[in-house]
Amino acid sequence: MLTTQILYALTGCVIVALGLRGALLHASLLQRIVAINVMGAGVFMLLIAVAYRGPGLPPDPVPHALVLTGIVVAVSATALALALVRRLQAEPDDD
Amino acid sequence: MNGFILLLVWVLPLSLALLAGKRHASWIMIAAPLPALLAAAVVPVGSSVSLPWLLLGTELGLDETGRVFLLFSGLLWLIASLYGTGRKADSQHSTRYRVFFLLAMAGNLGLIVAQDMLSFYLGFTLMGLSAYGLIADARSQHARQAARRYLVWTIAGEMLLFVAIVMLAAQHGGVSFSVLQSGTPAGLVILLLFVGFGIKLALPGLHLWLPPAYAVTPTAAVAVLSGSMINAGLLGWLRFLPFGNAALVDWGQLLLTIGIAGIIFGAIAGLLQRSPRLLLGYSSISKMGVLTSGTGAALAWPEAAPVVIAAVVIYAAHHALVKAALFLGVGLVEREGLRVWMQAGLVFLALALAGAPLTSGAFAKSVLTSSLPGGSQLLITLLAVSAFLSTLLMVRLLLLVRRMRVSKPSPLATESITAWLLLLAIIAVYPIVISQGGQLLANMVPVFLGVLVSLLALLASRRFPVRIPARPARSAAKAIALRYRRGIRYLLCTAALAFEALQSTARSHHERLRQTLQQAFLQLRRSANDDERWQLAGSLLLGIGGLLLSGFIFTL
Amino acid sequence: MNWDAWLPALVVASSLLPGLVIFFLREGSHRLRTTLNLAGAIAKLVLVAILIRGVFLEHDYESRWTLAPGLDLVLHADTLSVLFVTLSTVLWLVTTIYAIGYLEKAPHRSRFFGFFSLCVSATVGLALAGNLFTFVIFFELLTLVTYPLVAHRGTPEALRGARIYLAYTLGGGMLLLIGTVWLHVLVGPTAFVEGGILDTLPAEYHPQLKMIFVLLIMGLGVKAALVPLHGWLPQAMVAPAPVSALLHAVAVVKAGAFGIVRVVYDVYGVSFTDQLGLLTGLGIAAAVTIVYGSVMALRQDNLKKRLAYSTVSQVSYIALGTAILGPIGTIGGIVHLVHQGIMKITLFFCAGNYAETLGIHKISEMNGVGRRMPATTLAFSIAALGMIGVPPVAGFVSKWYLGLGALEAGMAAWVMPVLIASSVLNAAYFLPVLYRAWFRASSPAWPAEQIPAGRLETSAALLWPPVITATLALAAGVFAAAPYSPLEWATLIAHREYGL
Amino acid sequence: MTDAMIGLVALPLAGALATLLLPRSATAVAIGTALATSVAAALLLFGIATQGSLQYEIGGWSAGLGIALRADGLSALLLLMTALVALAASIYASAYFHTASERARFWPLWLLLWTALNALLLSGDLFNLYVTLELLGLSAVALASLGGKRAAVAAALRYLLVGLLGSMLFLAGVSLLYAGYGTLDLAALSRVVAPGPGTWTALALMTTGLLLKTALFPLHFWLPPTHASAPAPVSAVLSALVVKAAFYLLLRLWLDVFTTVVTPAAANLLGVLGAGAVLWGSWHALRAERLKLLAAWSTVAQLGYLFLFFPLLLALPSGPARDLAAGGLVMLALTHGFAKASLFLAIGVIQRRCGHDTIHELGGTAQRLPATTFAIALAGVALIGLPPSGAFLGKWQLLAGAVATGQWLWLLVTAIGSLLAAAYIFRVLGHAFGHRPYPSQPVSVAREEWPALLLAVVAALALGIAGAPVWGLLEINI
Repeated sequence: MLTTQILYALTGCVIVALGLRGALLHASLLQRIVAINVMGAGVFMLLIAVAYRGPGLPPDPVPHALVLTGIVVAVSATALALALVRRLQAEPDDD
Repeated sequence: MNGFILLLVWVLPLSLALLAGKRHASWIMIAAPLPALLAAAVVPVGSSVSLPWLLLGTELGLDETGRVFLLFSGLLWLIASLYGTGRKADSQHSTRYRVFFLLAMAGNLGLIVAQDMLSFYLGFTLMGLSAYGLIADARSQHARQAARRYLVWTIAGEMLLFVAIVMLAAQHGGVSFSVLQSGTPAGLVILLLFVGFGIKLALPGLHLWLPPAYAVTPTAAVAVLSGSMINAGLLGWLRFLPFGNAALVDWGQLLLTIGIAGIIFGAIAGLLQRSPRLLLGYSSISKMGVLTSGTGAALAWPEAAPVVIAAVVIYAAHHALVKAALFLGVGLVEREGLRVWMQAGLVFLALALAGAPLTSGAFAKSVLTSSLPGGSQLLITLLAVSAFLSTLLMVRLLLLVRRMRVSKPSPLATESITAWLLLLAIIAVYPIVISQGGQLLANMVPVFLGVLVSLLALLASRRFPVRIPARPARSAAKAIALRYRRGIRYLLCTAALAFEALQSTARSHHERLRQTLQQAFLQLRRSANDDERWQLAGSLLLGIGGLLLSGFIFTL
Repeated sequence: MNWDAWLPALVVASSLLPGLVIFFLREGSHRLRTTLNLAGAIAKLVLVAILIRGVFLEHDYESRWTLAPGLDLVLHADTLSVLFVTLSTVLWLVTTIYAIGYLEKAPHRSRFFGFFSLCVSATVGLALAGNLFTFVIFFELLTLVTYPLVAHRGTPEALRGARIYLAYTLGGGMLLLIGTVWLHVLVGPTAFVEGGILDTLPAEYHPQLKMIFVLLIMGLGVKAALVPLHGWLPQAMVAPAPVSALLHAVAVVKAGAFGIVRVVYDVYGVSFTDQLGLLTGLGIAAAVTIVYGSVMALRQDNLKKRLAYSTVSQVSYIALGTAILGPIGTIGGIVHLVHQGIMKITLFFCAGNYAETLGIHKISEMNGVGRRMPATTLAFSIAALGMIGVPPVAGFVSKWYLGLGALEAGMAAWVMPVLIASSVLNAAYFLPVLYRAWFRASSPAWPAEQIPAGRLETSAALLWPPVITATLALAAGVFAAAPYSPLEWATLIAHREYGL
Repeated sequence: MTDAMIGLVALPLAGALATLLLPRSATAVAIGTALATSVAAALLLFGIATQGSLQYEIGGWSAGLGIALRADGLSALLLLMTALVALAASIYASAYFHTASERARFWPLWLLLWTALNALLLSGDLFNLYVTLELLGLSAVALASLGGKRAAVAAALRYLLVGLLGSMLFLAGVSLLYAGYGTLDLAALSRVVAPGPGTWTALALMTTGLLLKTALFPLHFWLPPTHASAPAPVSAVLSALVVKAAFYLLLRLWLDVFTTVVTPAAANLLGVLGAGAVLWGSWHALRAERLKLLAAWSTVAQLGYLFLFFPLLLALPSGPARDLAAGGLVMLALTHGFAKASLFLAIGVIQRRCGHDTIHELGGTAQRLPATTFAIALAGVALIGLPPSGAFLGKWQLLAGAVATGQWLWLLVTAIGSLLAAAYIFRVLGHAFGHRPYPSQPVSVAREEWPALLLAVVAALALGIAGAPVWGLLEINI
């Protein structure tokens, strides 16, 4: 049913916006990283909504593939980010 | 062969100048002017040679005027060289002096045989600039000032001549003298020629360089300076001006007037001098007045031009020889003090310059007067007056010479004496050889009058002594010269200051601009901490995205 | 292989390759470096001799290499380029000898001679440039390779001078580049053709063409030191003497002047330029520069500074000649390209000799130097008199033709006074120097006597170059009318230019 | 030739794994891989020049879910540049990193980065592009953090977050496109895209994201600290290649795919930002105290020039004039790649030998490190855009385009930018030429100095003198 798709899409957009706001405004690194993940989630919802092809029809695989890849990337990126944060806190102030 | 000799006339002195070291100096000096005499003797009039590869194409040749000039100039240079070699003991008499002497010689003789404007100009410049070296030779304060003044005037003259020559070349499409006689040159050109050569001829007003220069130059050099080089100006007129052209009559009158002014001014100024050299200098100015007015007459009466010119040339030759001889004589006195034989010689020369009968002066005078056409009675009388005046001058000269005191007499070299006596002999003999009957008896009256008047004056001054004012002429000259120099310097300084002001303002503006910019950017550069950066960046990001979107939507 | 298509390239390469090799030589290998330098210089001389003959017989030499679609690097030999090439080649040979003597035991010789050769290569390339694009390339290259030479000493003032030099020349280069691109967009590749190529354009282009002309002349004017773009020249004289000599006589300043000649004659065409009403402006700029430079020179006590300002003045004779319509003025301008080079290089050699031998840098220190160094001072005197325009030195010939040309073009009213004023000023700032050198008694001790007077007054490598160039300057005047003299060649150029 | 394409992706990937598995002989393996990859790149370019553009579908899967490799003149050129720069940097790095642990950490990431770059340049649909973009970003961040110092880590972290933000925006745009047209294949898209709210938004999002990644003024704030604090070879590749990747993507989108959508107004916006980048970046480079900062800021400025081309290319009618301008753009990008890499490597040498890279203490460098100074000078010539560098030809086309389309502002900006560039380059050289009393023998460290020098020679001479074929190659596109 069409409205669900739109609902999903709009929610996605809202989440993206929230994530963006968080990423830009939050001071602490951790919050920023999380915010960017939130933003990613929004984009993924958007894609899921895109993948919907109407009742009874199987959803389009391509967006799903996109989402999956996106999640993988997001996870690894987050990992890297957290690692860097750790090092940042470990390193003594050298300047 | 003739061409070769003509070439040699100036090439020999020039090339000898390169090896005018101490060794064989005297031989070099004496050999240098010989080709000129040789040319004057053997080269037939009218023979010429053209060297298209030299400069912008050079023509050499010999005509009547050239021959006479070559004769007396060569002679004077020879005598001067001989006289000069007598001073070899003298330390300051350096290689430098010889080099400049030979260069001046090359220039002087070269311009005589030159048959095109450029090579004439070349010789004229070479002579003019090298003469500086001769005047500045004595390293005294006076010598330096005199030399500098001479140089300023000479360069000014050469610049004017350059313009004149360029304009003539543009008018006639050629530089050979042969083309100049056709057509009337522009008034500006004539004016430039008058002034340009007039400086060399020391016309009244343009003479300021002459007296001080004559006062300081070594004797041998001043002899050629006053005898031969000064006449280059005359030759310039004879070469450049189209005589026999009715359109130039007024210019002739002008020149005539200037000449007369020169005659009188020179004589009077000369009478007020105390040093023989200065007196002789002013007498030269007066005599050049004669030549000038003669040239003026040649322009003013075109039909009579050839005769007048010939006469003027002869007069020039006479004056050159006698004046040179006088300077050499004075030079002898300066060295060793007055001797009887010197005095005798000087008296004879004085008479000759005054134009007393039986001397070359009388001969030249009569030739000149007889050459003048009927219309020029005034000029003829003035010539008589000039003879009278120069008689006065000469008497005064003799008195001054008597009064001369020599601080440390030094023995004379035989060469110098020989040179002088040789010149005396020539002066004594040549008029008798070439003059026709009666010419030698001219000037009886004015000279006699002159002697009489001066004797009276002498007696009077014995009775009631009067002080002669201290050289008003010279001080006036100095004052004028100073004013000229100040004027020029002032102009230059103001120009320079203006430029500086311009530069400094520009620099200050630039500096201010730079500082303000720097301030502005420093303001911008104050980097905020990370969060603010992020927020700024974020807003920029959104802004750009929005702008892009609108850019796509609202196509301009 | 096609010889004609290679000769111009070879002429450039004959100095380029030695230069590149020299960079990699060790400081110590003095002999090898010297051999390379001289070999290159002589090879270039030979090649140029062939070139001269060929061009005289209207042979067509052209090397072409495409850099981008529609942008060809063209080296082409015509009369004008050959004149400039010959000048730079001959003077390069002399200057190299001088530099070898001058830099004995100085540091960084490999670097110096490397850039020195590159500098000449750039100059020659610029001379042979067959279109404006190529010209711009070599023009910029020249700027680049001269910078290390100016900065060579590494002292703060040397660096400062180099910086100023760079600021000016790069700015000028940018203007030139913009003008060239603009022209290129309008008319496509602008090859140098005698008589110009633009007069066929319709009238609506003329305003643009005027602006382009101004851009080009301003760009070139920086190097040619036209007032007020001359500021770098007096600063750049901190360079070592051989560099200043080359800079003032052949390389940089001359490149600007040469460019102006090229643009006026072979891009716009002189009559078309006049038709656009641009010649007068150029002439006035030149006139102002001539007088300004002389006035400034009058006020310098530092010898090299005085010479530098004299260059500012003298080089504008070329621009002046260019601004005078008619073959004779053209001859005057072009022949001065050569004459000024020979005379000015002599002057700088002599200045270098005084500095190297006796430590004299100021004119006030030159009293009586004529006795100590007669040959050098004689060379100096000849060149100085030539600058004044005293016959029979080369300078007189230039002055003569400029004056004559001005009269024929009816511009005498303002050209002649400028010429006279300049001559007088030249006399005013050169003759006192000669007076000091010859007539003043020498001071008891020289500022810093480095080379004692042996059989020669200074080391031979320093002495001969100025003597040779002074002789050339004299010969160029005395034998001006002889075949293959600069004057004859300039006449040939002018005749081809005006199709006479 | 398709083998070459596969090799370009497979070789560095394999190399990365190999170096990961046997860290002891990592260097040797890496150098071998680098050589092989470079050969592949050269072969590909040759193949394209001879046979035209290439396409290959991995495993026969058609575009959509399948991965397709495409190569045309543009990508081949960039691939070759990548290969040469990376090769030089690898050789340099083999001498740069001393400890085994450093090497063990460096090489795998390094080769991974290279893989990502090649894949990005070869892939022809948005999906793969997104993936490669992310891969590139992650490996770049990891490498940048190798500097070790706190500053480096902080910079790397910021770089990471920016990168993520950018790719998120990109991904959002991609999803919108897919919603609109149901395909991600660039070629297919270019046939179907039509202006409309969806497309506009999508393009705006993607462009913004890529602008962020390519650090166009005023989104450049992250670049200078990152590039200035990374190890020398890393900075070289970051400045020369990584930012170019994002730019390449923009170029593709704007000029090949969305030709019907993009508008002069939007292009002018990019132009204005580019102008800002040129002036702002050059000015900061001029005022930088440290060499690496100078180089980083100069990257900001140089990217600006590339964006100046957008309004010109849109204004010019498609035809020879447009092709010339496009060629100029590519030529400028290539030259900058080589020159900037060489500059960073040379700076690395100085930093190692003199222990600092403070500009006003460089006196005597010309005496101690002649080759390196020469490299800096040549690279500088290329950055200023003086002949005979390739950048000169590029700027010539830029100016010509500006004149031809009457957009004088870009001409002015280019002129000022070039003069500023000259100012900051010669500021360095001036100090380097400065005399130092201390007796300093010229040192030469071949493996560190030659790569820089050779890259500089390519930038300042080879590209300019033998660069004409570039225009020909760009005629070849899919």
